[in-house]
Order: sequence, then C-alpha cells, then structure tokens
Amino acid sequence: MASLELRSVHKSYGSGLADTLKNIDLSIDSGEFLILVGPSGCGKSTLMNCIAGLEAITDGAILVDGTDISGASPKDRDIAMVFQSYALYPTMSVRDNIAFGLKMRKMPSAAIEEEVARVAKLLQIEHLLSRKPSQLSGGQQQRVAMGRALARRPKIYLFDEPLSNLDAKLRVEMRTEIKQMHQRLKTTTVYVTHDQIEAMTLGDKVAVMKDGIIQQFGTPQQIYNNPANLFVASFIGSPPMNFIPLRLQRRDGRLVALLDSGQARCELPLGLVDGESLDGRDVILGIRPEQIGVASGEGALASIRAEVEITEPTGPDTLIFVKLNDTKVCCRLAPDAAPQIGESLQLQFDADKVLLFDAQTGERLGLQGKRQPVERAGNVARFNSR
Amino acid sequence: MASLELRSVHKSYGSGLADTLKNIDLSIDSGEFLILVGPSGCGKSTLMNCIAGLEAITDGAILVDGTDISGASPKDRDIAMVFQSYALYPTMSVRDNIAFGLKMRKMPSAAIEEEVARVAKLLQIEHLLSRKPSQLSGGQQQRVAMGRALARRPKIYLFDEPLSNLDAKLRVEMRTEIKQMHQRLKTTTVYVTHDQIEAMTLGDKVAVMKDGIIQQFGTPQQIYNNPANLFVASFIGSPPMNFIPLRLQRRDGRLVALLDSGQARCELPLGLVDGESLDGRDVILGIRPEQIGVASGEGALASIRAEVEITEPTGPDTLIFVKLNDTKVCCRLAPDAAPQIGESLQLQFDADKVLLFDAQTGERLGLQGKRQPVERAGNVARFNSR
Amino acid sequence: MSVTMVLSKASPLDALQRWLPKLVVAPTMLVVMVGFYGYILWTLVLSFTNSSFMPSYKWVGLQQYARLIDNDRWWVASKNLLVFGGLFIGISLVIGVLLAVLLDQRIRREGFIRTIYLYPMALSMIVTGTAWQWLLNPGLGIDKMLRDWGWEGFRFDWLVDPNRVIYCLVIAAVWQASGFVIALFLAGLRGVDQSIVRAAQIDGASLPSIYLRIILPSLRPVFFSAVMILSHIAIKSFDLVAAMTAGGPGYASDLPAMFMYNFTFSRGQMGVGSASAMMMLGAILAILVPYLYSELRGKRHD
Amino acid sequence: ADSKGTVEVVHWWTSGGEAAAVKVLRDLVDKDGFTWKDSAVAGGAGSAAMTVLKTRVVSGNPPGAAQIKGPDLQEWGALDLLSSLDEVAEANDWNKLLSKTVINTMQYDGHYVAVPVNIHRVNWLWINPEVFKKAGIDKAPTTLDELYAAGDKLKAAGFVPLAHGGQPWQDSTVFEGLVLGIMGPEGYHKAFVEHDEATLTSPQMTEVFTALKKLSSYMDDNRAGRDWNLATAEVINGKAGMQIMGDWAKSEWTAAGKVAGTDYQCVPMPGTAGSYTYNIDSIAMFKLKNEGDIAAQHALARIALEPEFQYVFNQNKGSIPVRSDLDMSKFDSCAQASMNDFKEADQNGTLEPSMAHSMATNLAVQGAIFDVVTNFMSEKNADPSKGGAQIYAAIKSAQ
Amino acid sequence: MTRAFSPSRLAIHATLLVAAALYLIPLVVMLLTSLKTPEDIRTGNLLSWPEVFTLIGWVKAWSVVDGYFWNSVKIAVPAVLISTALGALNGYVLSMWRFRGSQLFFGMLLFGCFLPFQTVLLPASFTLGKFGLANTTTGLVLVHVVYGIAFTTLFFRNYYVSVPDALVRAARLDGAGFFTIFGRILLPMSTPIIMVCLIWQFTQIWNDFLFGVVFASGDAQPITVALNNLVNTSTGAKEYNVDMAAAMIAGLPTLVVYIFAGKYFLRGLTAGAVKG
Ligand SMILES: Nc1ncnc2c1ncn2[C@@H]1O[C@H](COP(=O)(O)OP(=O)(O)OP(=O)(O)O)[C@@H](O)[C@H]1O
Ligand SMILES: Nc1ncnc2c1ncn2[C@@H]1O[C@H](COP(=O)(O)OP(=O)(O)OP(=O)(O)O)[C@@H](O)[C@H]1O
Ligand SMILES: [Mg+2]
Ligand SMILES: [Mg+2]
Repeated sequence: MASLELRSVHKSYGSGLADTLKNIDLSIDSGEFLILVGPSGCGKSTLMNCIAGLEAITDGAILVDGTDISGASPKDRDIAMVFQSYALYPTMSVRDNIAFGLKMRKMPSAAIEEEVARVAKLLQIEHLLSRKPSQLSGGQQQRVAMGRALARRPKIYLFDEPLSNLDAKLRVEMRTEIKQMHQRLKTTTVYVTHDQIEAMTLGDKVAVMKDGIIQQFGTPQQIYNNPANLFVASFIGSPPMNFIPLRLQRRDGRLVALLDSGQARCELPLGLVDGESLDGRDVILGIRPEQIGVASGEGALASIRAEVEITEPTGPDTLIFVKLNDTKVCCRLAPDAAPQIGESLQLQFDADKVLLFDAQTGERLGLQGKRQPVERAGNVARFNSR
Repeated sequence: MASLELRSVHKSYGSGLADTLKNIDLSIDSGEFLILVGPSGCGKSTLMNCIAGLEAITDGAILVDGTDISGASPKDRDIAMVFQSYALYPTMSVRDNIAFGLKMRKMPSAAIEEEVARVAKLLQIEHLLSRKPSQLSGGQQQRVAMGRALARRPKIYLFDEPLSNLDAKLRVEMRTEIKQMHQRLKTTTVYVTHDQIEAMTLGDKVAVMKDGIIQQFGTPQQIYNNPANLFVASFIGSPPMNFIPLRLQRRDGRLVALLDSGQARCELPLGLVDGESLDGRDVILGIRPEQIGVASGEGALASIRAEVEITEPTGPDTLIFVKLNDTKVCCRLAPDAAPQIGESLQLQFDADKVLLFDAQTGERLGLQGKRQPVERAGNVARFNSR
Repeated sequence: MSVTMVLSKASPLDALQRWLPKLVVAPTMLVVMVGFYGYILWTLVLSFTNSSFMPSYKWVGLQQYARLIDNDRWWVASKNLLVFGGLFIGISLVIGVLLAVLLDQRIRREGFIRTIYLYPMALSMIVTGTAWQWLLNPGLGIDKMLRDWGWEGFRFDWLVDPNRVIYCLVIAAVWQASGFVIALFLAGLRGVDQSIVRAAQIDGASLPSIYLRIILPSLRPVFFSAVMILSHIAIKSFDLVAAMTAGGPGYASDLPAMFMYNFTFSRGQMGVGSASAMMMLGAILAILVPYLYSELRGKRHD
Repeated sequence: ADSKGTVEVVHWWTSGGEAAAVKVLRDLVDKDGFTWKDSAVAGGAGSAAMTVLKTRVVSGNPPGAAQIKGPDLQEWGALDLLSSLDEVAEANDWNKLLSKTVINTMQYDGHYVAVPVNIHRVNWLWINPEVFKKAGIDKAPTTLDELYAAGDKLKAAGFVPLAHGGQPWQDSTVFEGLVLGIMGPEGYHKAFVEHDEATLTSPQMTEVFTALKKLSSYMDDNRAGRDWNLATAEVINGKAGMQIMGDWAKSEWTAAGKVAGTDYQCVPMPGTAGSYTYNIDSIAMFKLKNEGDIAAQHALARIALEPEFQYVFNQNKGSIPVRSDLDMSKFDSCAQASMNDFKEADQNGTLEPSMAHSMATNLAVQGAIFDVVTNFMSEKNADPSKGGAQIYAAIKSAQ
Repeated sequence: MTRAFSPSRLAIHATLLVAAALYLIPLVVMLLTSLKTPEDIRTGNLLSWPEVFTLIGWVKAWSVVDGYFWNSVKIAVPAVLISTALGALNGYVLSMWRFRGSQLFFGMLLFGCFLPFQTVLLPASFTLGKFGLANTTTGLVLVHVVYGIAFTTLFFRNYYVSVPDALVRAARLDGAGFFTIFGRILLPMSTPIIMVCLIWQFTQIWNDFLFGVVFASGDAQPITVALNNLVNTSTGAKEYNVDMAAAMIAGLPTLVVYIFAGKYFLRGLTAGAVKG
C-alpha cells in the first residue's frame, strides 16, 4: 500500500527516436486501482517498466509514498508485476516460478508452500504445479505469471494485460478474484487492459493514453460519460460511439442537430446554448449505440425512421447499422426487437446523452450545463480527427 | 479454399500422459469460418498444430478436400497460421517477417513489396516495417504475426487468438477486416478466440471444446440459444448465464419452476410437459442476464420482487445481482433503469428463453417443443456440475 | 471408416525432404561408425593379442589386461587422472562462470580483457607446458623470483614433489582452458531472454541470485558443452604432461593418455597400450554415459 | 634438373649442431644428383619419429630411410621391411672399416640393413676443474668413494656436487654407470642383455641401488624434468661440479666456448675405466620399388660412411666416427680418449651396449627398467634391497 | 543515466584486472625470453629484464618456421570451415529435426570423441593409405574434420536447443524447407556460437601436433611440427629465445582469430521476440 505519483515523466528508447512517453503526470492514492488503457503501441508497457524500474526514465520523477525512487533498483521498489509476455523462468517448475519471489524475500518455506497452494487454487492451476512452462498452454502460462505476482504482498501491483489469453468465463472469475483481493488487501495497483468491462468495473481510476500522452484521467464513469475528446470517446465503449459530423443550427432559441436518414429527417434538441458561438458551427455529434433505441411511436420526439442496412447478432444483443447523414450508425437492440435487413424502423435518441466535439480539435464542447466539468490529467494533445 | 475434416483425431504429448485431444470429429466445408472456443488448456492450440502438421496426431485422420494429409509435411499443406506466441523471426525486420513466406513461395519481389505494403496498411504497422521484433510492443508483435499469415493466400488459415493483445477499438477494426477479407476470399478458416463477440459474429460455425473433447458444434445461434449442456451454456455468453438449482413442480397441468427471493415467490411457467417424468425432478434452470428485465407492473406474470445486492456499471449496461433460491443471479439493465444497492425491484423473466439442465449429467433437457433439436459433434462428455 | 488413402502424389522431392535431416547427418554417422567405433573395435581386438612392436593378431586372451593391472605405473596414472580431471574441470568451470558473469556486467574494455583471458588457448599445449615448467620450477621461476626479491623463506616446489606435481598440471591446464570456458559461457549469457531477468528483478532477486537461480540454470546446455570439452581435454592432456613434466618426477605425474602412448609407440607394447586405451574408455563409459543419458533423455526444453 | 631418385629420411637430428651435420649429408646426397626429402621429427628421444614411422608403414607408405638404432633394427628386420645394403657394404669394404660389435648391430639375419653414423660413449663424468679447485679437490675421482668424497667437499663448499636432470633416461644413465662400475662388464651384460635373474637380484644390485641413492643425495632437489643440457649448463656456469652424461654433453661445452682438457675435464664414470658403454646411431633403409629411389638409398648409405661426413657429423655431435681408419687428430682430447678406449674395450670384450640408450634391450624392457629406476630415485625412502627384484619382475612382465 | 562507479563495480573491475594480470604472466615471460640473447638466458633469471633487447630470436624463428606456417594455413582453413559447417548442420538436425535414434547417435558421437587420438593413429593411417590420401593435406583435412565434428556438433546442438521451436514451426508453415529454415532463420542468430566454434576448431587444428606429424610428411608438415623440432630437441644446445619467438609466431594466427572473433560475440544477441 503506497501512493504513486509520476511527475512529468519522459522516456525515449534511444537518442535518435522520438519520445515514447511524453510528460506523463499521474497521481494515485494509496490503495487505489488504476486502469491504463490505450491503443497498441501507445506506451503502456513502457510506462509499467518505468514504474518497476526496468527501464530508466529519461526525465521526470517517480514517487512512491512521496519519496523519489527514480534511481532505485527494481528489487528495492517492492513491486510485483505480471508481464505481457509472461516471462516465466523456463528452467523452473510452475511451483518454483510462483515461490521464487517469496524465497527471495526469505519467507519460511512452510509459509511459501501455503501461499503457493492458495494462489494455485485461486488460479485453477493446482494440477500443473510440477510442470515446466514449456508444457503449458498459453492461458496456463499467463495464469502462472499472474500467480507469481499474486503470491507476493508488494507495495504496488503492476498488471500488464494479465488476462488477455484467458477464456471469457475464466476471465470473469479472475476479474472477480482480483477485485475481491484488492478490496481485501487495498494494494495500490496499475492494470493495463484492452477489455472494456475490466476497464470499467475493476478500477477506481482510468487513464487513457495515446502516443505516449495521457488523454484523460478520471473515474470510469467520467471517462465513459464525459470523454475529454473524440479519441477517448471513440476508444472507450464497445461497440464504439457513433460519430456524426454535422452543422449545428438554432431553432426556436434552442440549438438542434439535424439528422437525415434518407427516408426522414429529425431535429435533435441539444439543451440550452451556452454561447451564441455554436450556431452554425461544424461539430461532430457523438452518441453511443445503446443510447439509440426503438421509439415507442411514430412521432416521438428525437426519433427518426431509418432503414436497417446490416444486422449483427452478438448473442445478448443484436447490433443494427443504419445510415444517418451519410454516416454508418450502430444501434444496440435486444435480439427480439431486432428487425431484418432492409426493414425500416423508428429510432429514438437519448438526446440528453448526446455529446458534441469540435470538428477541428476533437475537444469535447462543454455544452450541457448539468454535466460535471471534464477532468483530465497532464497534457492533452490536440486531437486530429481521422 | 478447401474443405477440412477431422476424423476421430487423438493426440497425446507422451506415452505416459493422458490424451490431450480425444476423438475429435469435425467437418467444415470449403470457405467456411470455424470458431474454436474452450477454456484455457483444453487443447485448442494443440488441435491447430495438428491441422498444420506441426504435431503428429496419435490416431485418426485429417482430410483436406477429401485427401488424407495426416502424413504430409507442413509446408506442403499450404496453411497459414498465426501463433499464439507470435513466433516472429527475431533476426528479421518486420518487413522481412511478412515477406518471408512469400519469398519462400517464389513470388516476384515487386509483388511481394506490394503485398507487404497492403498488409501493413491493413494492420496499421506501416511505420514499423524496418524495426526488429524486439523493438515492438506486444500488440504490434501480434499484428506482425497476423500480417505474416494474411500476406499469403493459403488453402486454410489458422488463427490462434490473433487479436488477444489488441485494444478494443483496433480489435473491432481488425475483426471487421478479417470478416471482409473472408467474405472476399472465402478461404477456409479456423479461428481460436476467447472473445465472445468474435465467437458470435465472425464464424459460420462454432466448436466448443473442453478437456480435449468437442462439447458442441454448430452455428453461433445454436450454441448461444440451445447449448448442449451446462458447460456450453456457462461458457458462452458474458456475463455468463445464471444457473439456479431447483426442483420442478406441476401446477395446473403445467410444469413450473418455483423462485424465491426472500421477499417474494413466483412460479415460472415452463411450457408444455413432454413427459410426466420431469415432475418433481431436480434440475438446473438457466437464464441469461439479459433475459431478466424490470417488470412493467407489480403483478406481471413470471416476475418477482428482489433486493439488489450489488451493482456493477459497465458503461453501456449496469449489472445488478440479486439472490434467488439462495443463488446469486445477475441481471443486465440499462444504466438508467438501474436501482441502488439495497433497493428492491420487480424483475421480469423471459420465460420462453429459460433452459433446463439435468442436475446430474448437465445435459440440457429438451423441454420446449418449439426449439430445434440440439446439434452436437462427436462425443459429448458427461458434465459434472461444479 | 474408409479414409481415401490417396496419400497425395508423393513425388521424389517430397520423399527427399522427409529424408533430408537423416541425409544430412548420414556422412557424420558414417564417419562416426568408422572413425570412432570401427577404430575402437580394432583397438579392442588388439588388446586381446600379443601385439608388441607392430600390430599382430595372435590371440592371447586377457593377458595384456593382466599385465596392465599388475603395472604400478598404470594405477598411478589412473589415480592422477581422477585428481587432475576433477580439479581441472571443477576449477575451470568455476573460473569460467565467475569471470563470464563479471564480464557480463557491461565492463569497460570488455573486448580487451576477454582477449587476455582467451589468449592462452591460442598457444599449443607444448608451449604452455614449457612456459609453466619454467614458472613453477623451484630453481628458476616464481619460487626463485620471490626469494630473489627478499622473501627468503618462500618455497614453492610442487613441481618436483611427487605428491604435489599433479596440482602443477592442474594450474597450467586451467590457465590454458578456462578462457575458452569463459567464452562459452559469455556466448550463453548473451543469449538469455532479458524479460526473464526483468521478472526476476521484480521478484526481488539480487544480482547474484538472479545469476545463480535464473540464468545459470537456463545455461544448462552450456554447462554440458563445457563439461564435455573439459573432460575431453583432461583425458587427452598428453602434450601438456609431455612438455611440462614428462610424467616425472619418477612417474608421479603420468596420465593414462601418456601411458597409453608410451606403451603403444615408444615401448613397443601395443597390446598393453590397447588394453589401457580400452580401460580408459571403460572408465569414461562408466562415468560419462549416465551423464550423457541424463542430459539427452529430456525433452527439447527444460 | 631431373633427379635420379629421391630418398626421404625420417630422423630426429634437429638441434643446431645436428641439423648442420645433417645438412652436410644432405648436400652430399644432392651433389650426387639425388633428392633428399627431409622429415625431421623431434621429440621424446626419437619416440615421436618412431610413431611417425610406424604409421607410415601401416599406411603402406614407408620413407626411404629412417634413423633406427640398436635392437629396434632387429624388430623392423623381422617384419621384413628393411632392404639389404650388402651390395653397398661390399663395394665399400664395410667389414674392414667397422668393428665387429658395430657390424653385429647393423645386420639382420646376416645382412646389412642399416648404416652406422657415429659412436657415443655414455659412461663419462664431466668436471668443472675451477669448481673442484674452489672446493679444494685436486684430482678427478676414479672410484665411487672418491666420487663421494668429492661430492661431500663440493656440497660443503656450497656447490651442487652432481648436476642432473630428473628424466628417466638420465636417471638410468647414472644407474647403468653404477651397474657397470660395481658389477663389472660381465655383470652388466648379464643384467641388461641377458636379464639373468640371479644377477639382477644379487646383493651387488642392492649395492648399486644404495650407491644410486647416495648419488642422488648429491643432486639438487629441483632436478625433476630438467633437460640434460640445463644440467650441463650448471656445470659450465660453475654452479655444479660434475655431471654423469654421455659425450653429447660436449656440444654444450663447445657452444659455451670451452676447451676440453683445460676448461673442463672428461673422465670415465668412476669405477668404469676400461669399460665402455656405447650408443650407436644408424640409418636403416626401407624396401622400395622405384629403381632410382633405391639408388638414392644406396648413395645415402655410402656417403654416410665417407670421411667427409663422419668428420663433420661427429665433431658436431661429440661422438667418434664409426670407422676406425680416420685421423683423430682433428678431434679434441675427449674424443681421442673415447676412440682409444673404444678400440681397447672392443679388444678386451668390455664393450657394452647402453641400456639407457636402447642399445641393450628392446624398448619394452628398457621402459620397464626405466620405471623402476626413476621411481626409485624420486621416492625419498625407497628400499635399495628391493630394487633388483623389482627390476627383474618388471622385465619379466614386459617380455 | 550513466551509473556512477559504485564500490561493487569497482570490485568487479578490480577482480577482472587482477585475473587478467595472472593470465598475462606467462606471456610476459615468453616475450621477455624471446627478446633476450642466449647468453642472457643462461645467466639470468627467467623473469629478469633483458640486458639487451634483441630480435635475433624472432628472425631466426621465422626463418625456421616460415614455410610451415603456410602449410598450417592450408590445413586449418578448410578443416575449420568444413567441420564448423557440418557441426552446424548436425546440431540443427539434432535439435530441431529429431528422429528416432537421433539422441543415441548424438550420444555415440560424444562418447566416441573420448577415444584417445593416439589409438586412432594406426587404423586411421591404414584407412588413409587405402584411399590414397596418406601424406596429403587432403588427408589431414579429412582427419581434422572427422575428429572435430563431435564438438562442433555439440556446440551447435546445445545452442539451438534453447531456440523456441515455434520459430521453426512458423517457418515451416511459411513454406520454408530444411535448408531455408537453417539458412534464413537459425544461422542469422548463431553468431556467438559460430565464433565459439571457430575459435575452438581453429585452435585445435592449428595447434595440433599429433596428426600433423603423423599424417603429413616432409615439406607438408604444419608449423607445430616445425616448432616441435625446434623446441623439443634431445641433444644439443637450446636457444630459448628462438623457441619462445617461434612459439609466439605459431600462436599469432590464433590470437588474431580471437581478437577478431571476440567482437562478433556481442552481435549475435538473440532478442526476446518470442514469448512463451
Ligand atoms: N509440449 C507439451 N507437453 C505436455 N503437455 C502439453 C504440451 N503442450 C501443451 N500441453 C498440455 O496440453 C493441454 C492443451 O494445451 P493447448 O496449448 O492446446 O491449450 P489451449 O486450448 O491452446 O489453451 P490456451 O487457451 O490457454 O492457449 C494443456 O493442458 C497443456 O498443459
Ligand atoms: N526496445 C525498444 N526499442 C525501440 N522502440 C521500442 C522498444 N520497445 C518498445 N518500443 C516502441 O515503443 C512504443 C511503446 O511500446 P509499449 O510496449 O509500451 O506499447 P504498449 O502500449 O504496451 O502496446 P501493446 O498494447 O501493443 O502492448 C511502441 O511504438 C514500440 O514500438
Ligand atoms: Mg504492451
Ligand atoms: Mg493455446
């Protein structure tokens, strides 16, 4: 249990190369659980390595409990880590892999045995304890890697995609275990994941990275509901948010967005205008697939008739795709409510939830007064819409 | 493009060890897309390796286009594969890694260059082409591994968790690309994944494995709606199906399940009885979280009042957990509809969708006449309920 | 089940591909069968004959072995080999590992230091033997030098002490061969997967325990190579003994290879020489084969 | 120019003086229009060359000529590999030129198979008179007791009395000198040529070993493995007083610019005056097919005995010529004395083959004796009374 | 961030330097001796400074070994290359393409090389004689290849054993055949072991005396035989300065190989691009 703070951390892999981490500022309290997400290659693993002391940072400082540890060696930082590449000790059995860190910390062997047994049970690898890593499947290896970290009681846990090779069921179980363990032990944790559910449910805080820059830092709900920019909005949520470029207009003193499905048009009311300035401005309207439903009647407010172009049953839901303003828009419906391709249906927008982004910068426009101000960490990059 | 058939394939890793694959029978038509799912360590990678010819099978036959290729060497099978462990050539640049297979097949170098460029663009790794694998992030390595396979035009593609290290957004894009590519090229494909959405949307067929045995083989919808047994039911779907053990009773000539939330009780009607035999029998009732909703009124049929014990907002949905018949039951609600912890609410069951499983064997009981018969491949193991 | 066994057009090229691995090792196999085992067999046959000055094929049964067993010199040589081999292999391994690990610590001028360690290997055993004979000679070398420099009481006369001369051979042999062991281990160390080292760092292992418990165990194949090489050198260190002590004082520093050579060629007792070669092989068989077995039996990776 | 024939010579005459002498031979052969192909193999007093020779023969590719000596000639002859030189011998009157002892050694089954090139005397004692003077010794020892006395004085004066290298053949050189001195030529012959049990286990043998032990107490402790020439250098440098060594030791003195008779003295090993242990080098010829090559062999055989070569070679080697008709005035006093003693001993029947230099026995027996002697000398508390029996047992097991 | 010289690093460097000094002593002795006059050697002590520095030993040594030096080159270069190539191929087969009995074969190969070389002299020369290769450099190359192959195979096999076989699998699926996999995938990552192997083989062959003296005659003899003839004379005056100079000349090529090869050790780092 320790607080962790990064102060304008920079990291470059070589003098010729561009910085992989750019001015990272982050601070999490003792016992907090931080989720790190971002596209592949954005620097998540690099950041983890820097915190663990496996890569030297080029500039800045890393503080644990207020003490600068930038120069400390990995073994003195008391951190446990799950590596994305597992990095199991090939010559040791699974048992010894898990026990190694404990032995190094001079735990009595009876206690080690107990701990190994506990972790093995938790991860369902009891029957594999005497195998060598080369005799394990991918997911089994990943669980051993996990076990190696969980057996210890460090100041900080670092998990780099620890569940990526597990099946959904096991993943849910593991997720629950991690969550419970965290609630019990309250160990400060940084956790990299690509799984939306994990990102949303596991952590106290989420940091969204892109190209070595932290785009937004906040609670899961903030990130989901009030993304700082187009990138965060598009990155979080699966299926992703729909983005419809359009020009804002003023109708009866209210700002509206005009939608056109080819079959019909509708005006989406956008709450009170903060300033005159938005009138006639080009923006990108964001709405999530689950925020579009089937309207109860033909003439309902903020609803539009549209033709279904594609349907995709995912099991619990069915996704349908329609064209609005010449943009493909995804809506998530219950399987029963889902129409056939080519059918038309009346779609209902949850106008309260609609977000607006600046078409140039990608920044979210602080339109709706009722929302909390957007929280962000560090430097926010200009977002170049793609 | 080729059909693929496995005939009672057995595989053991050593004479002392138990069989890793047990009597696998599978057959997919030319151009079909097969999804292979199953818990970690069940033998998926082993099966892929056997198809590719990288592991010798112990017994049985593998047929491509009706010809037994069990003895053929991997390079003559004309198969491209993405390895779970990437297996990139460490001394080659990304470009050479991708081009290698093409060079081996004597493609002219101009064509190779074009192909590499195409694949690199598709996978968004153009800027990495001259790096060595050790300088890539995990997801980047995985994309290179993918590129190596996609650059070729083999008879069969084998993908072993090719997207597990990618972020959700990229994953969706890649998934779409793979789907489109498959629609265009119609190359027979076997694809291992742990991702529910991939499993449900990518494939024509799904095979669910456990402990080296195929539990069920069918279309995604069959697997989702008519799981052959408890295992398949629990394995597919996220969050997973709820299982409530109870004893069936007869009321007014209809079979009902009695649910008890502590606050209230309800009788769930289970359609027409096929036989008398089920009356008074111990079964496990299965219902998916999305099949439980909020009832429109207090007295609605097949609804029950229950107290919310846990809530878990996942972004698009909120999961709530209640206790029914002393079992924790998960319901998926829209975030707006979600109550606070401790509140009570009236839950509505989609009684048509309820499944029943034999408490002993775990086999699904063919209760509802309207359902299609369950399709299964090969040998179905007895399911021991946990 | 009738599987259409049209085991596709098995073209000659396919068959070739399948046989290629075996074809590639075939020449070696042939050479091994003739050059090693054929000759061993021939030596075995000679050891049962009365061959003396030149090979002859008159069968005398175990007579040559009886002679060998009666020969005090043979037992001295055998005992020497045990002492020499054990110390030489042990010390070379320790030095090899130690210095390789130290060299692995991003040392300045690593290349230069490495070359210094390696150069003794460049010299032939004859030169090594001569040089060390001088250095260890009580009247000429280190002993005299230190006394010349005023350390009157110093006495280092192992080279002329029948009970200690064998350690002199060990010193010279270690000096010569340890550099190669260093190179071998260094090559191994450079190939270790860095992510494993990282994991161990995180697990709180200090540098020594990372080496001892993570890296060195994964260098098991390198140990294997080194042990084979060193025992090969130990068993065959003929030139070294010839140049350094010629087996003396008396025959206190004789080794089996020397013995075998002397009897076969210098003394015209080829039968005894062959018998000694077979005894040597027998002893190696007893020690080495279990080791070979345990090393080679395992799976691909450990 | 086309060569009339080639003769390849395997030998171990590689040191400075020897190489120069061999060059003379080579030039003479070349002058006659033949080609000399040199295969010098040094090491282990010829054992490396023997190894080469054996493998060459086994591969069916023997050289034309090889340095082979003593009883080895008989072994090679028995394999029917050596060609007869009777033709050359007759043409050049070898029977007259050579002493009977030498002729016997050179013949196999009554035919010449080798040509002798020199005669070494082994039982010499080399003395540095200056050191003797410093130690207060006025005359060279002629008996063992005198030797001991001299040794004690030298030791007292702080010199190493007896320079020696601890190598088996050097140990045995001293040993055979003692046998010759204590047991006389007949006893020597019985012991080393006939391997007579009674002689070998006699009390006299115990005396020999006791004397050996005594002598080794006059040698320095660091001698193990030392080359003989380093021991000689100690005498030359005045660190040591004496050395028991064959007449090749002279080459070291000569190289150091010392003159026999004045700077150093050579006397027979104490107790052996009148007896002579010899060591004869010879070149044997292998059977060849090519006529030209055979002619080359014959030319080589002839030239080897010609005075021109005999002079140069023996002056360089420290030995004496094998033919008795040469003018010895060109040689130094030691060589002259050696020649006289040789002739005398030849007549008196006190000429004995050197065991330590492979003239008396075959190599197996020699090796067995070496083992016992050298082990005795390196073992501080070995029992002299057991030595004879050990030698006998060793000889038996080697035969 | 450059690490400061901590006490422990200082200790490491000190240890390495002390060890280096110990390794150097014999070389210093030889060098000093080779630069002394014979007189100086006779009178002085082995480790004493030469009274006058003279190159006479070196000149004389070179005149003796000159021709033989090139013989050695002619023998060593092909023998080293061939045995290394064969060893690499064998090692590749024995680690990546195991077949029934391949382990046994490898074990036999290793065991066989413990046969003392002296025992093979006669049968080998008989065999060479039969093939008409007696006393030719070809014969000598052959012998060196045969008796070097066990260790070259050992080196490569043990190096390749730790290469993940997923690599080979991937390449096989990519359509690469036996030799292509070897040449394109494994060889590029073998630099360190190739260097080790070259060093070993080159020293063994260059310094070989036994085979050289027995299987090459006259003018075809390698430098070690010439060196031996120089150093190992039983009678006559010894010229230690010449001996030592000749020894150093004989050792120079190996030294050069080491200096050259050492650089390449570092280049062969196989990076951890393969997980699992
Ligand atoms: N070389 C081997 N030797 C022995 N057992 C092995 C070997 N490789 C795999 N296994 C075992 O075989 C079983 C199946 O492994 P496989 O790799 O096929 O699993 P998988 O279904 O791909 O799992 P995952 O999803 O975790 O990758 C596992 O229990 C594994 O431990
Ligand atoms: N050793 C290295 N040398 C040079 N560049 C590197 C090195 N390691 C990583 N990189 C680059 O740094 C960037 C960040 O890599 P990092 O591994 O941190 O990504 P990541 O966010 O973990 O991605 P993923 O989700 O794919 O694992 C990538 O573009 C990668 O190519
Ligand atoms: Mg990463
Ligand atoms: Mg797998």
